[in-house]
Amino acid sequence: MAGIDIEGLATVYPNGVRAVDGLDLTVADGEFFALLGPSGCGKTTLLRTIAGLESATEGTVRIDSADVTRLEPGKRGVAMVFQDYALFPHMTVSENITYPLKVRRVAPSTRAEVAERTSGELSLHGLLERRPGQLSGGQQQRVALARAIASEGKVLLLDEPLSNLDARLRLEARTFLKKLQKDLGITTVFVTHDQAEALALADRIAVMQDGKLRQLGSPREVFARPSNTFVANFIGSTPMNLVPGVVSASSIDGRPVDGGSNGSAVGAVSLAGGSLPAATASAPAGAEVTVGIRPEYLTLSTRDVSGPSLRGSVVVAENLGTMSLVSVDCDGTLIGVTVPEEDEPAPGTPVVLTASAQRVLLYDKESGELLARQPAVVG
Amino acid sequence: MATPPESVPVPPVPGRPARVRGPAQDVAGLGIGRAVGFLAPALLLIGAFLVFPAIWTIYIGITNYRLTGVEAVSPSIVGLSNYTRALNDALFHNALWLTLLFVLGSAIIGQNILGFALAWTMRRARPAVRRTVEALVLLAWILPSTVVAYLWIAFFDRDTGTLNSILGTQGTAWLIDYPMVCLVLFNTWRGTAFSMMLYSSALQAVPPSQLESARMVGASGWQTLRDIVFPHIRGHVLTNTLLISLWTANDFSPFLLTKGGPNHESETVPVYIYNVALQGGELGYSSAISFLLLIANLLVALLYLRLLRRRS
Amino acid sequence: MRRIPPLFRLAVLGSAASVLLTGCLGSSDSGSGDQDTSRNADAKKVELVIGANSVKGGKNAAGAEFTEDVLIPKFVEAQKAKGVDVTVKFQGDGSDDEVYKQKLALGLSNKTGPDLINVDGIWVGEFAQAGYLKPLSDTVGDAAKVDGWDGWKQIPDSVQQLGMFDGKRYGVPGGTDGRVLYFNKKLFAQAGLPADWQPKSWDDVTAAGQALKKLPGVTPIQINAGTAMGEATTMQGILPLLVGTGATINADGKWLGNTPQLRQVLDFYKSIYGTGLGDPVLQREAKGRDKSFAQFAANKIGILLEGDYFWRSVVEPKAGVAKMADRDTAVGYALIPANRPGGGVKGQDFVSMSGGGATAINPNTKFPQQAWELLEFMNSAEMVKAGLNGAAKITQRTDVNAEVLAGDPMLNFVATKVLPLTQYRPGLAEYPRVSAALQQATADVIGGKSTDAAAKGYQTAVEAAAGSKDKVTSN
Amino acid sequence: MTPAFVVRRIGFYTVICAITLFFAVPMLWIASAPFDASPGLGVRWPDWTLENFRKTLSHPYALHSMVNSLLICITTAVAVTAFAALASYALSRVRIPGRDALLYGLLLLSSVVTGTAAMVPIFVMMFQLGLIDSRFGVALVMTGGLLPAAIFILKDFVDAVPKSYEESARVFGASTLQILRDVVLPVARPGLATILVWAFVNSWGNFLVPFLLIRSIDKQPGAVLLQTFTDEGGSANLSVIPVFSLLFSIPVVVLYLLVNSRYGFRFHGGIKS
Repeated sequence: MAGIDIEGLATVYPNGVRAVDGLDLTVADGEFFALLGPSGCGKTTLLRTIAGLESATEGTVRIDSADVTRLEPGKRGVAMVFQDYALFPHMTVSENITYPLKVRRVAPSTRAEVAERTSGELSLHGLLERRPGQLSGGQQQRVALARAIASEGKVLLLDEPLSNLDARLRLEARTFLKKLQKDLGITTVFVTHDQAEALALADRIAVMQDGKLRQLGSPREVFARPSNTFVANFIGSTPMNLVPGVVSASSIDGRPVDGGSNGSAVGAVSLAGGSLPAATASAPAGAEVTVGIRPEYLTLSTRDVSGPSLRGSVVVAENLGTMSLVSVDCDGTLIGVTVPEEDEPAPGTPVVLTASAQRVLLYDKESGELLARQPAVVG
Repeated sequence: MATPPESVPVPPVPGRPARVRGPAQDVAGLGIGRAVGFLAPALLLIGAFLVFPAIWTIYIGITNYRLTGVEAVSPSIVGLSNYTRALNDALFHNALWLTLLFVLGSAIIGQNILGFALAWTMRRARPAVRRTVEALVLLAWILPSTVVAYLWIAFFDRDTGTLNSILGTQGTAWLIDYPMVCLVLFNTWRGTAFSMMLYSSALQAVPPSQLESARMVGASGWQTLRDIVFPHIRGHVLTNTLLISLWTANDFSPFLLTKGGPNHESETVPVYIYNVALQGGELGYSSAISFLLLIANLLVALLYLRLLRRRS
Repeated sequence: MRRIPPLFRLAVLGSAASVLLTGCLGSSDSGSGDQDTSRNADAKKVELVIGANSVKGGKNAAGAEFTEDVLIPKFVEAQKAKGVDVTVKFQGDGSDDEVYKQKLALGLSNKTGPDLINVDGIWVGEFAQAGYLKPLSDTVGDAAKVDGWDGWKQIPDSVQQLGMFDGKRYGVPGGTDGRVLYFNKKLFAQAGLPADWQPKSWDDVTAAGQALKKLPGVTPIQINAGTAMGEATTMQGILPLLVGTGATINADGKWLGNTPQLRQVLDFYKSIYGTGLGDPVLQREAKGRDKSFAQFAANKIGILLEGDYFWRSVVEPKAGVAKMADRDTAVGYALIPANRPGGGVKGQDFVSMSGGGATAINPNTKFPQQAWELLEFMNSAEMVKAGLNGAAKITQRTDVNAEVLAGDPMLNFVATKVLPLTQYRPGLAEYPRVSAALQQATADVIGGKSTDAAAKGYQTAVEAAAGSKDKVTSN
Repeated sequence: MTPAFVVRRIGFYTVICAITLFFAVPMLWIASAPFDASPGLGVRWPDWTLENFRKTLSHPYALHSMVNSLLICITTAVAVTAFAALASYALSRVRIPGRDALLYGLLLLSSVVTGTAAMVPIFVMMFQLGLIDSRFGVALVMTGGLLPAAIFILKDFVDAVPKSYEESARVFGASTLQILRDVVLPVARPGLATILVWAFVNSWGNFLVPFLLIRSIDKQPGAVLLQTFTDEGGSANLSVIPVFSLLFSIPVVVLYLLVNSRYGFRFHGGIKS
């Protein structure tokens, strides 16, 4: 198996659009790697450039240390599953699965064995003689996967593998896919615009925007510490609160509020008519910042609390299943916060919001980049 | 079990700046060289049997060439006099006008509307009904034109014709008294299949949800067509209208029915070109008119392009 | 490979083509003038092709059958006796004359085509002008041989005109025909008209028409008009009337323009179709002539101007298109009168028009001598008679006519009474357009235009056809 | 069921019936006249006979001409389909410089009337190539005439085939030839079949080209022969024409039915620019 090294890669379309714009990336051997971003961010182009379906304008792509930048797609040792699966409608499932082998002139008997085995791995028993048109969406997806696996590529590329499935099936397929990847241990790169999918499946995620890499990290990292407001906005099923604020004090009462175990300075930032504790090492007092805090990391209380907090009244509460997303009007700014469903307050209730300092992220007001460069607290 | 092919590192190509030459850009790895090769046989045949004769036609359009007589041996260049003659030729004006009527009546209105109506109504008709109607419409389209001409001559016949039997109007010489109406009917009958098929596939692209929401808000059938369906198939309508207009304007089959008669009353431009060339033997003049028709085609196509651009 | 835009390639192809295409327009080398006329004269193996617009099972089937089944085997046999191995093929077509003509012209202009070519008499001139055909004596090379053929003596001079242009023989005429006024004796009896009717003037014709008009459901007079019938209008309508005014369509190298004679003809048309004597709708139908046949056979037309073909093949009781079982008693025929006695061309009281084909030799033939032999053979009394296959028909040869027409009073009438009066159309390249202009003029008057307006339009059209005003007479 | 609904239904079926009649009635002639003892121009309940068939089948060239028609039109249809497929694929998938101009040029050419005058250079060319009196030559000329429209229509089909099929095969290492043979060709089959029928139908009725380029009557196709069916008087021979028209229509209809039942006969449409 093999890793992928991408250096200074750019893919420019004939119309001048730089779909991939000077990218460096390394995918480790056996890693399950997600390319995440909104549509048009260049993630699919990047995948297709790795596959060789688009040709790189600049930079290199290496698979298993070999430079494949200028190789034909078929010679790169990659397997790919397309968003629409691209199952050949005139071939049976079995013919579809073994087409990559047929291309390489593998003997029919061997092909039959592979079809039998692969279909077993992917629970496609009894469907081998059907045609793609007679299969359900989930079955089609598994046939496409089976075909990719049967081709024995060193790297598996998946373009939006779950987007063509309905919601319920998607969860099932997600679990299936993750297990399959772990079982096979094949280096896998997949493209998705669904952050939840990326968080759930990937070992590491590359978040892209406008052809550039915006953040690279484990699902936890990109969730808990988005390195810029773009990623902050994009990741998470409930949107992160991003509110203008001012660093009001470099410390509170001269001591760390809590969790300041690494010794970084903890100060406060004032926003929305109140203030919250924050790691302010990289921001002097009086600096204008964008304060980012996930609704999940805010604590809601109906009683008064000491220390930096936000005060407001409940506007509306949305049920998220076991949790509720409560919108609180804090001095004209709406702040979202999640609470267990049994704690859901009635609209109009005055509430107090608090958070721990390392959950409160400060972003540069202009560039939107994360200010505090301290290492992540979570691990 | 075969092993995947080894990746071979490729040494960088020296002296090639910015753009690195990768695998072929197109989806099948054809490359421009082979693509041109794919085009070559078709272009060769088109060049030999359409472009070359067309250029030749343009050339003899400025001569007084004839197939027989003195001008056959020594044709002389007469400049643009064939064109100035066309501008003052009442019969050519007549032919242009009739062609316009023919295109307007049979293509733009007849085939277009009937074709769309069929495509629209047959969507939800019972399969048996749909198959029967579609088969008939298509049959009218695929029968050889020589055969079709006999069918319609029989249909319109003055004495024993089917139309007269149906209407009880024995003795009405439809092809003589109403030649253009007959031709419009005939060509609508003949060509509706194309529009029907094209619109059928176009209508499949209209999201059913939008049609349903139109019904929910109580839009009438016409409002639904205008507000929901038409915007979706506007491109198809344009393409279809262009194609059938061009085909109809250049259609020679009116000749088989009326030979342009009576007294030039159904002599559309292609029929006029034929009559000038064959009956009159004036290949030079007929070529000049052919070229004028080609220019008219070009103008229509350009207009179409403009309309299509405005859409996007 | 270097990228060459396809459009550029097209342009190259196009410019190459335009060099080529100048070669398509009439070459200055006008044929085989410099070829050795005695080429292959002694060949022992000879191949000849006869081309005609006739085909078995279709158009003019009888002609094709005769050529393939009788003429060719007999000729091959005769040549075999002389030790020559001849293969003769028949290349039959069966389409509209204009299309057939185009096909011949395409072949001839490329110096190919059948060795013996059947052409309409009126094409001889334009084919000769184009250099497609040569005088027979040039092609065969031996004037004495051609002019010395004894067959010429049997072909009346007026009929020989069919194969001639500029006083030279380009082909040997086939059969000919003549035009008369047919009338339905049954209708005449009902209208109180005589069974041996012979009008002396146009007024006599209209008078008979007025009498017939009283019969219900009867079209009194059918004289072809309009553009739909094409040449049938000219031959069975305008020209027989025109020669009845003393004029011919082309005289002394000039075409007849807007003249009193032409206006008389147009006035006559107007008097027939404007007063309900004729059926103006029939004139406009593409199949109007066939309809007129059927109506005559159904006793619905009183008087019809037609050629002898109408007698032989249309109302013929057994095999006609519109059979009339009682043809011999019910159909009368009369000479076409001039507009007034003595008013016809050459001061004649009665007039007619004739037409017919001729067979010419392709100047590019490989075997000019053998082609001439075949042409002679084809027009020998024996073959001409055989070609009739028992039918009565007016042939080019007087000796054959005398023999075969004896039993048919009508055809005998044409051969003896009409042919001496008859006129032929000029075989000039401009003729088809002049003819079209004439048809147009009749269409105009029937359509309601005044005679003067129609005649003026005709004048313009003829000038355009002739190429200059000087070539048209008008007053 | 509301009354309005019933009225609408009745109206709907009335319109359908009217349209059906409009398309069906003119065709009745070819269904009745061939079997009528005295066929005329007009539809009536035939005076049943098969005599016309006997006459037509014993015609010296009738069956021959059908074979010629088949030879010419199958060659034409196959050539048009093959060349148009290659060209439209290249045009659809490869960004050839000047592609759009070429496409619109083709569109214009698809309707251009070169007409009678154009037959002169074509004749000269075929004569120089030695292809006069050759059925192959006729097929070649017809192919050239039908190609532009065929390419145009077929390109629409190819445009509608998802590119991922080819990309997928390519990623699995298939060569261009393998992609075309294993994936593109089978997927494009309905479009190719449609073009095949279209080209066949269009060449089947062509009269002028074979007439002028073929000399021997025994090589002429049915469309030419149909024009020669006149009786001695030069009028249309109605005992042969209806039967021959019927026989002449059969191959076209059969081919259509075959293709339609296998692939569905249809067009896409809409020029994607």
